[in-house]
Amino acid sequence: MTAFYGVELSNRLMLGTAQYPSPAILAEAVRAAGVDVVTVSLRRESAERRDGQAFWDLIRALGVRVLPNTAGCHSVKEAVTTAEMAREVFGTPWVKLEVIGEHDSLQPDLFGLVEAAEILSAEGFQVFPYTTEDLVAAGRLLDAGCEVLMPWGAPIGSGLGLNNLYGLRSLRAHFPDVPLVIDAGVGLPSHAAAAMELGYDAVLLNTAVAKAGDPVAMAAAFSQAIAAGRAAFEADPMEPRDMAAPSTPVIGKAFLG
Amino acid sequence: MTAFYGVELSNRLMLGTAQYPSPAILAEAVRAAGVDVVTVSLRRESAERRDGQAFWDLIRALGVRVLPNTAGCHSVKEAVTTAEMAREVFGTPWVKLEVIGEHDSLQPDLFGLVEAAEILSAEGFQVFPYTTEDLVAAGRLLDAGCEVLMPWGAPIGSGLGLNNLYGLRSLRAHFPDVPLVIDAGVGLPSHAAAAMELGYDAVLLNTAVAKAGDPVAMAAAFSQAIAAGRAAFEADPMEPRDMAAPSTPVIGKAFLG
Amino acid sequence: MTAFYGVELSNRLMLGTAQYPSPAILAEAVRAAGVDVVTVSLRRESAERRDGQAFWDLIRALGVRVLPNTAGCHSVKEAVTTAEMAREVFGTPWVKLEVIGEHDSLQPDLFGLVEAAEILSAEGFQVFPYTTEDLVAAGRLLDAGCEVLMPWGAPIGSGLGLNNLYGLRSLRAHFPDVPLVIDAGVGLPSHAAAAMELGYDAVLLNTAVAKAGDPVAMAAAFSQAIAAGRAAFEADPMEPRDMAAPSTPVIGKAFLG
Amino acid sequence: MTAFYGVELSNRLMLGTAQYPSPAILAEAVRAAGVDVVTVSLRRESAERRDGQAFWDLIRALGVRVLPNTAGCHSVKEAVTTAEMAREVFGTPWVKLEVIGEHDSLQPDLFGLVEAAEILSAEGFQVFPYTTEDLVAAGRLLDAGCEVLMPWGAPIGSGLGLNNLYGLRSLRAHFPDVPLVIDAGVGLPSHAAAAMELGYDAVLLNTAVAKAGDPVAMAAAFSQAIAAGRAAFEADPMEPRDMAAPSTPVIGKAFLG
Amino acid sequence: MRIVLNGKPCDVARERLDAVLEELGYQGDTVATAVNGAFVGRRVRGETTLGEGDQLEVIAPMQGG
Amino acid sequence: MRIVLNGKPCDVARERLDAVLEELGYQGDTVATAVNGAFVGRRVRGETTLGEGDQLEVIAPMQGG
Amino acid sequence: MRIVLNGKPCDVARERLDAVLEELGYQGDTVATAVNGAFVGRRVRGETTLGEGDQLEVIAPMQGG
Amino acid sequence: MRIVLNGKPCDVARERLDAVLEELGYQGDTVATAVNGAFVGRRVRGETTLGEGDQLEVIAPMQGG
Repeated sequence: MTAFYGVELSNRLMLGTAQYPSPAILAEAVRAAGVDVVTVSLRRESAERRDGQAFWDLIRALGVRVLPNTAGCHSVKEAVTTAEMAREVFGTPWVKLEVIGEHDSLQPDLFGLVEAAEILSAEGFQVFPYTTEDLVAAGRLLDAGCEVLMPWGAPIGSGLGLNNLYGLRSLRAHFPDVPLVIDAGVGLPSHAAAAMELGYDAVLLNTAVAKAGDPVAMAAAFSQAIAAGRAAFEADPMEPRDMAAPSTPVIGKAFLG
Repeated sequence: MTAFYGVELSNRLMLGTAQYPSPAILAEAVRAAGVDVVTVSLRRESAERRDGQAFWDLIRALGVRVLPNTAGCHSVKEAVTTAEMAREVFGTPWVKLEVIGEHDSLQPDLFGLVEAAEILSAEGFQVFPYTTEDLVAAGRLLDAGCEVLMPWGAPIGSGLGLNNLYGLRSLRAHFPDVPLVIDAGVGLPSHAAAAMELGYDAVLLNTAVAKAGDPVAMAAAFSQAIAAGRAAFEADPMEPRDMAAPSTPVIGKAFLG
Repeated sequence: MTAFYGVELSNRLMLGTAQYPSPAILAEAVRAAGVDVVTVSLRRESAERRDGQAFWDLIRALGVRVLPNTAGCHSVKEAVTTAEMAREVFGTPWVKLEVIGEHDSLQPDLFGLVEAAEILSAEGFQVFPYTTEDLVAAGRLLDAGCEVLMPWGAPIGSGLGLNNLYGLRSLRAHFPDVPLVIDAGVGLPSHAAAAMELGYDAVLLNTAVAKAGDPVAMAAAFSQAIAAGRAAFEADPMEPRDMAAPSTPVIGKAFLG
Repeated sequence: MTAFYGVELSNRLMLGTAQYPSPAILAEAVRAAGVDVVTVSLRRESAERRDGQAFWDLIRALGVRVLPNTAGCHSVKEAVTTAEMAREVFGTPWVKLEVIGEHDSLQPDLFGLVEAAEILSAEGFQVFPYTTEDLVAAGRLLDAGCEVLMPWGAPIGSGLGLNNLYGLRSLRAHFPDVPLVIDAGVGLPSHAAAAMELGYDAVLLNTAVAKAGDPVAMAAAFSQAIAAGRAAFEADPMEPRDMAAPSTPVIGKAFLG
Repeated sequence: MRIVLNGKPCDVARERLDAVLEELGYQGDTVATAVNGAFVGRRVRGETTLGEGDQLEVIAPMQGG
Repeated sequence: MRIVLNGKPCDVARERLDAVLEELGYQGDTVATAVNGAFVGRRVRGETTLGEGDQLEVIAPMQGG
Repeated sequence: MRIVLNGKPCDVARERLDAVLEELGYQGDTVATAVNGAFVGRRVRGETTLGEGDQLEVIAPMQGG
Repeated sequence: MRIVLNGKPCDVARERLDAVLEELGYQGDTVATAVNGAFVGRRVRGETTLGEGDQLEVIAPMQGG
């Protein structure tokens, strides 16, 4: 099983914790999917409302590993400071590093991303960079100390699936030994299964589960589809061919002219 | 759960029995996938070799329902006679009706198919017609008495997936209450999951499992992906959107300028 | 140059005459595209308004060949009678035979189509059947006496392009010597060029031109794209390859380390 | 008409000059396409063979504008020095800036590209950066002084077309006023037309023409398809719709039941 | 005599199709005719008589795709 | 008497289909039969007699997709 | 002394960060702090004093994707 | 003096770049030059002298994509 910074996961789905109809449904979805890792974030805490404390109690009760993100950070400084606060609050060296470069697509700023990854790796973080399929950026992130890459499938929350299949296939081919996680844009279990069939190691998603009519059932469906896609990858699928080939043998067929 | 001629299946995968490395692996694959229905066929029997008897013992031991096909029949007469023999041999009114129209694509001959379906329905068969996404042919098959339709995804054994997504979507939309089974052409679990996400009721496949490096693991993978795709369809997936939408809420974000 | 029932066309675009902002724009579009063939239809004539006479004068003034259609016919009888009236009115044995099978997709009724094609061919018509990519139906239409086939790209007026590329490619491969015309569904010049690059002999369209902001410019654009696609097909395009290959030679490169 | 650094072109195709069967065919192809701009490169010159001088005479005789590239440069220093030499040799401030990041895909190194673009813009070059669809890199290149962007369609010489349609569409939408040229990967005229229909301003290609069976005819075909795609973009195409819409009006249809 | 012309009731004095067309004002026009759903060619209009309630379709060229 | 069994010439002594099947060693087997391209059901084998040159197909279950 | 707490003006009596947090009612909570955009770790809160107008961010876990 | 011309060892008598180019037979040609990886423009060839082992690149137009 692939290890992410030395940690082997029993489930290749990583689930976001935002946008659920209720905390109870979030908890149920996490259990239904049987995930080991959930992503979390940070925000301003009010001493009166203490929302963060309640959320944190909920997550701890789930007994899962957390992957804090730096969502919404548009500068290296913001991302680094957010990561530092996250490490203290969540007590983990893991960080899903987001340096957002553009508002409409929420695409990664590869320049800021590499810079922040260098700083955080040097500070001992275990960085999960939210990146694109760009091969050169991937190489620089690995040079910066990242041991995992998280290319997008499509823009965050779009549910479009894998927009650049060619690019994602190239990335897998160029870094056969690096754990690769599809992060963002996945809308349906078939998208997630396709990513696994390409040889990706895991899929991280949130909106497609949280915004489904039945988030709990959808979480389980993604978990299942991802396991299926991985199993297929390991089972060595047939080569597609352009013409038909009878599945039922033709020899011995009765003559009924 | 969808019923096929009144029979509710616990598994939406129907598995072919041909082309496996060995009978033992076939049996294992059927068990691993947990399917209720397998397709079978007929051929000339030698009184000395008695291969058919041995195969039939194997299938009976699996305790699954059989769906006999009329594979390789290119005329109505051949297909009807083959169906009649199949009913006696397998003791079931079910028949996967194939009237093949063309050698390279093994595509259905819609004209012969409708004619044979009328004859067999009149004789009390429960016909599962192997057809295309053609809406008019679909209507004629239903008029002929078919209560299930099995459109192809792609040519038999090609593993290309769903060649005409638009046509398959239309077919589903036009016959919302007819059990629809994708039959042929599926190569990967993600293809099968996508078919289920379109609202199809089941998937029938053979080559993609039998010709995989590990047919047993692949059979299980398909079973899982099909369940996942169906669950997603029932869980009401999010609508894809062209632009990004932050999954992590932005309000309350710390100011770390 | 391909011949359609012995007639060689100087332009591989066939243009519909409906839905234009005005007769003047229709006439300009026909001239701008430089087409040899336009499709026309029939409707009830009022002795007072005499709309049909005015339209017919306009078409005759364009000096183009007409291809009358049987649009909107849902039965063999209707289609045949309409064709007979068209032959007398337009004075041509050519007929674009439409037997519509379904309202939402306006897809051909292949069963009625073959039947009507047999009748009309026997009556001496030169039939241009509006069909699908179905190989068996194609064979039956040729047996019925058709010397041209007109498969759809997508539903009439949808502008979706080529919905089943695989099926259209197969059709071309199976009938290398039959003039094939993509009829319906084309929305953009790139769709039409792609059809020609597949080896199709012509493209018939209407809505994509008539409903464009500037029908005259769009007509010219389609004419140009179709000529370009055909030229490319004849110029033997490069084979696509999965990896890059430097276009600029690398030998002799200066050393500027 | 779009201006590239103040220069308006009469033809939106830019043609590479490498890999042709012969200099004569290159010259014919350039004339047949009627292009205003061709790309050129540099290599070591032998005082005996003087190949470069002969090639340069040929190009000058064509009376076209040259766009020198920095093909094969993998470092900023190499690219900058090559550009400096090109400016002196070709006597133009234009440079197609390539900083190659990876051998198999020949994809741009966005990091080196931005750095080199800054240096060269400061030195007074008019930089045409060979980039990807990355929005952030695009913004940085514009900040660096570039007034044109040349995103790839697919890897150089692959002929795959437009691998990331979504990304290219976003790039066009985000920079509506920047001249955008699809550079590399285009294999067929329909690919080029599709790029123009997206609103791109020009297409630069080489292999698809030079490696065609008939480069001269293919050059003309691309020129035509690009003009057609642009005309379509300006003519405001119809919106595609999911269902059919009769092109022939139904009112007034004869009753022939 | 009352017939149905292009779907609408209509009274005509004559009976022979060519005469009826003239009476209705179609003379010289480029039209084709069908009676009760069957095509009636120009040549045989002279031998075709209409009866009470017959359905006459008179059609002409129109725009088509 | 010489018949054609599953496409190959074959001499049989009996005439009734059930007897012929027994003679050929198919008794007890799960097989279906067709004579000259027409299905002959198990129940009517006793009333079916074969003649010189008849084509007998004896088929059984096999793998299928 | 008036500081800015999570973007809003706020008067506090104490100066040392750990004391300020207690005064504001955060004691025992799982929070991280940043002063004027720089992270201040839990361990050093005791040595960190706030001044007039300082920007204090007190953040805690939230949902994230 | 031995320099490296376009990657190959080469003996030249002169030292000034413009003279070396003439000696090598490039006079009048459309070429650009780089010495030890740095561009040397036409105008400054006269003030540029080569030394033992210097790497001289003399490049000219070629086909490009």
